[in-house]
Amino acid sequence: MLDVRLALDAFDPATEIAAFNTRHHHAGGIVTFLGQVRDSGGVEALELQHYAPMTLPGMEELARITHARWPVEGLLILHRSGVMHPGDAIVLVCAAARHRRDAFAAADFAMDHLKSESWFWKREKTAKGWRWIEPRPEDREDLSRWG
Amino acid sequence: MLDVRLALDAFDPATEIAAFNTRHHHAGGIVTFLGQVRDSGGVEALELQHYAPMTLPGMEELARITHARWPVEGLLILHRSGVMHPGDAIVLVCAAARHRRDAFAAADFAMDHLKSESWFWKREKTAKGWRWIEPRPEDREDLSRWG
Amino acid sequence: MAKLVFLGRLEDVAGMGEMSVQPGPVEHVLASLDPALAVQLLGEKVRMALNGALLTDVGGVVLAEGDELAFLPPVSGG
Amino acid sequence: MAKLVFLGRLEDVAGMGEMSVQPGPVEHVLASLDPALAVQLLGEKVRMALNGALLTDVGGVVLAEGDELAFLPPVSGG
Repeated sequence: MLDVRLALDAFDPATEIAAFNTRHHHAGGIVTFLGQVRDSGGVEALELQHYAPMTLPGMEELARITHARWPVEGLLILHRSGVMHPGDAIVLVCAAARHRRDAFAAADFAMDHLKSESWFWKREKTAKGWRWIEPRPEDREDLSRWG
Repeated sequence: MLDVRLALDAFDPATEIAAFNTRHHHAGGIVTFLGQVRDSGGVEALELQHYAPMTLPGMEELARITHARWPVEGLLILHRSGVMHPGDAIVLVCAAARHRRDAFAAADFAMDHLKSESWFWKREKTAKGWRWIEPRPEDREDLSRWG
Repeated sequence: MAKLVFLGRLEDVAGMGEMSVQPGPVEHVLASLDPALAVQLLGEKVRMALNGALLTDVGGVVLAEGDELAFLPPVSGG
Repeated sequence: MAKLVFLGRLEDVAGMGEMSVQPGPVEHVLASLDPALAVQLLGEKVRMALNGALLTDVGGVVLAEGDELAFLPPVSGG
């Protein structure tokens, strides 16, 4: 029911979405969020670093909290770690629920918390080399929506 | 950029999602909503009736309004008409945007308006036969969220 | 001829999805129908569209040859 | 031995991702490091985790043989 994975290599979001939809063939609504590396700002590559003892356990805890808060029938949280390039999938969240609004809320909640609270550190490579990215104030603001 | 279709026969949501994602390979975020016929309440079949002169034009207008309101790079609205059975796809909305929140808002907005304002009439078949479904007050409430 | 189109539950009330009628003022067309059907068609929640365009008021509307007048009960979503 | 782990930009400051240190009180371990690194590790936004569990306060923490102390700068999301 809760499927939480940390991917150390590239994953194919279309395959994952198809498998999730097949598993939740009779849910009224399925909301999917796919985050990809944008092709912009001269970014040649992006690296997400994780910390094994904490990153996946933190994602699993987030899945439990999301499930406790909304009546989802199925929830997938799949997050890449490692070096990625423009167009590569970074994160996939799928939420299946009886009712549409629950599926939207669960996926939105999980994404806001993944972006601001999960144990990933990001750096970007441009022509000038690698640079670590600081947290964005918007991520905190997104979190505050959930009270 | 705007892809709006009325499907008179079954469509495969996984194929549509994969094609949309491929088209928007460099969008930062893609939100997808898939609505399916629930397997519940003894419903054996569901029929959506459309009115050709108005239904697709109304969906196209909704896509234009959604696009004018949020900076989406791509938007798919695909809706079935005809007789469906539990597990069948009813509606698929995909929104691709540079930023996550825009993609969520556009998909959510489009779904709320599709459910409450698009020209479809629904009936369900149970052991007692076919019965037309009245609009639900929740659909109006969902709409009021958008001001 | 002109055409009346009955959507959703109105199709069941009318016993058909479409009906050919003589062109003329809508009031005359409705007066020629089964009164039980006419009452339903004029229900306050039923909207009307002439050739695909919503009407705000049917008063004074005259159906011409080839016109299509649709009766639209409240939509019940996807 | 015990292990220190430096995440994110702290890895660049330390010049390595991990460092083996003698077990003992955390204060002693930090005092044995390059002061420029120790200042960064004690920055107010840096959190610490002992064997995967966040610490609320490192005062009095003693690293035992095999312990892993991680220094976690603010996360920057996916």
